[in-house]
Amino acid sequence: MIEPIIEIVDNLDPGKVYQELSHPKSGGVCVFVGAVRDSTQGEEVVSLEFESYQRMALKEMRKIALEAAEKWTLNAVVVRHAVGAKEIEEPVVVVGASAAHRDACFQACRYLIDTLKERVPIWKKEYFKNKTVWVSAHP
Amino acid sequence: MIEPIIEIVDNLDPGKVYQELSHPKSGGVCVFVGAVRDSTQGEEVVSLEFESYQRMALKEMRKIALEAAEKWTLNAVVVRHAVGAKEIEEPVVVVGASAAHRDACFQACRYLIDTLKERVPIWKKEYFKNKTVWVSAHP
Amino acid sequence: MEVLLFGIAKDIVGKTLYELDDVTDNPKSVLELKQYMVAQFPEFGKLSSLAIAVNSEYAADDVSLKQGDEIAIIPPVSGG
Amino acid sequence: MEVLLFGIAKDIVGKTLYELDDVTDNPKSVLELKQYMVAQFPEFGKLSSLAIAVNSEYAADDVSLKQGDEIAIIPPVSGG
Repeated sequence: MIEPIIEIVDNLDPGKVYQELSHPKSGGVCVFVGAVRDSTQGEEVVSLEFESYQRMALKEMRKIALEAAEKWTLNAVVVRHAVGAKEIEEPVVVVGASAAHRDACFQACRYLIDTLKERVPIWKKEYFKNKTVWVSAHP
Repeated sequence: MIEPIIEIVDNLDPGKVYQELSHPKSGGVCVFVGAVRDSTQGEEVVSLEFESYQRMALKEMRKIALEAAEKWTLNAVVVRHAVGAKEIEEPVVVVGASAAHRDACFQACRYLIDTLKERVPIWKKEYFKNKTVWVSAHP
Repeated sequence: MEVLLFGIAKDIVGKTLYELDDVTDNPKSVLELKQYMVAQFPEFGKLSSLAIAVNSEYAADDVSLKQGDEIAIIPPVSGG
Repeated sequence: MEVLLFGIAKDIVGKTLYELDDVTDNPKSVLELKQYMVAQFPEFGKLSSLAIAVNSEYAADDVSLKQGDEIAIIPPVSGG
């Protein structure tokens, strides 16, 4: 059983994730980086803020990473999320999977980000010029 | 039309690709890094060597990048391959796509590496203890 | 009983920790706590979803609440 | 006519550039060049595939070869 790298941080450095995922048995590494876009449904976003229930978020992130590691026989896995205020273009989440072959690392990486978005208790508040919105809160 | 980043290099630095793909209109960046595995079908690999028909390889890489950029409305795209002698765990190829949403960047990234492997005139020679093999040369 | 509040739940209640009176309020299960919170703060009824975590794990409606449990309201998540 | 050789093609022929005599060999199309190379070096017939590039683009069998074209043998690729 591999030990996943799980972190909630104030500032993300996507550049260092490749070193963390490099492994002599891995032919493929797939990384997804989520960043702050300058607009949502055509409306200009000024900035974002992320808040987490940290203890639970780390637990859920670890569960998701271990599920992926087992399902796709990963050699390394990273799930790292940023919290606090974020500006346009700043990275907010980095997930990555390292596996013998590319099919496995692509599928695992997709699973990591999709499942993180469904389950991990982290909340995003979007600041527009005249309002703020907790994303996904209302139907 | 965006201008893709296309390169054939002696040494790859996967860590810098995120900066190249960062864009204010991108909510998602997906990167694939291919590296040298320590074995192929159970046999221990000592090292690898990559050779390219450089002029044509750059042309094909650019075509593939532009196809992906158009199909998935990418904000940035990188296709970079290494040539020369490579040791175990060294990165040999980095492809990445930057798009508004994650579906697009995942699909584009997968297309980039799959199509590169089909079409780009680059050849890999595997060195085992007692033989060398040009990969895929024979059925 | 104390309930941790995050995201829009914190805005609805106006603080990060909500205290229930164990004698008068007394929700015995996750379902009862949800019903209590919606009754006190109707805005909770308008959310896309409402989950409760007990000891930092998602808890189904029939889970009992015990003295000393860490309880949190989990409004719709939006990480990533 | 000169033909560029890469990967296993280079190993089969034993050099990186193969020169054909335009008068005696004289392949006029991609197909004729392939047939000529397989006849000269039967190992080419054993490869998974054999492609020809003309002016650094993949060329179909019916493409004509002209004086001054950059011609290359493309054995099965294996990048990535």
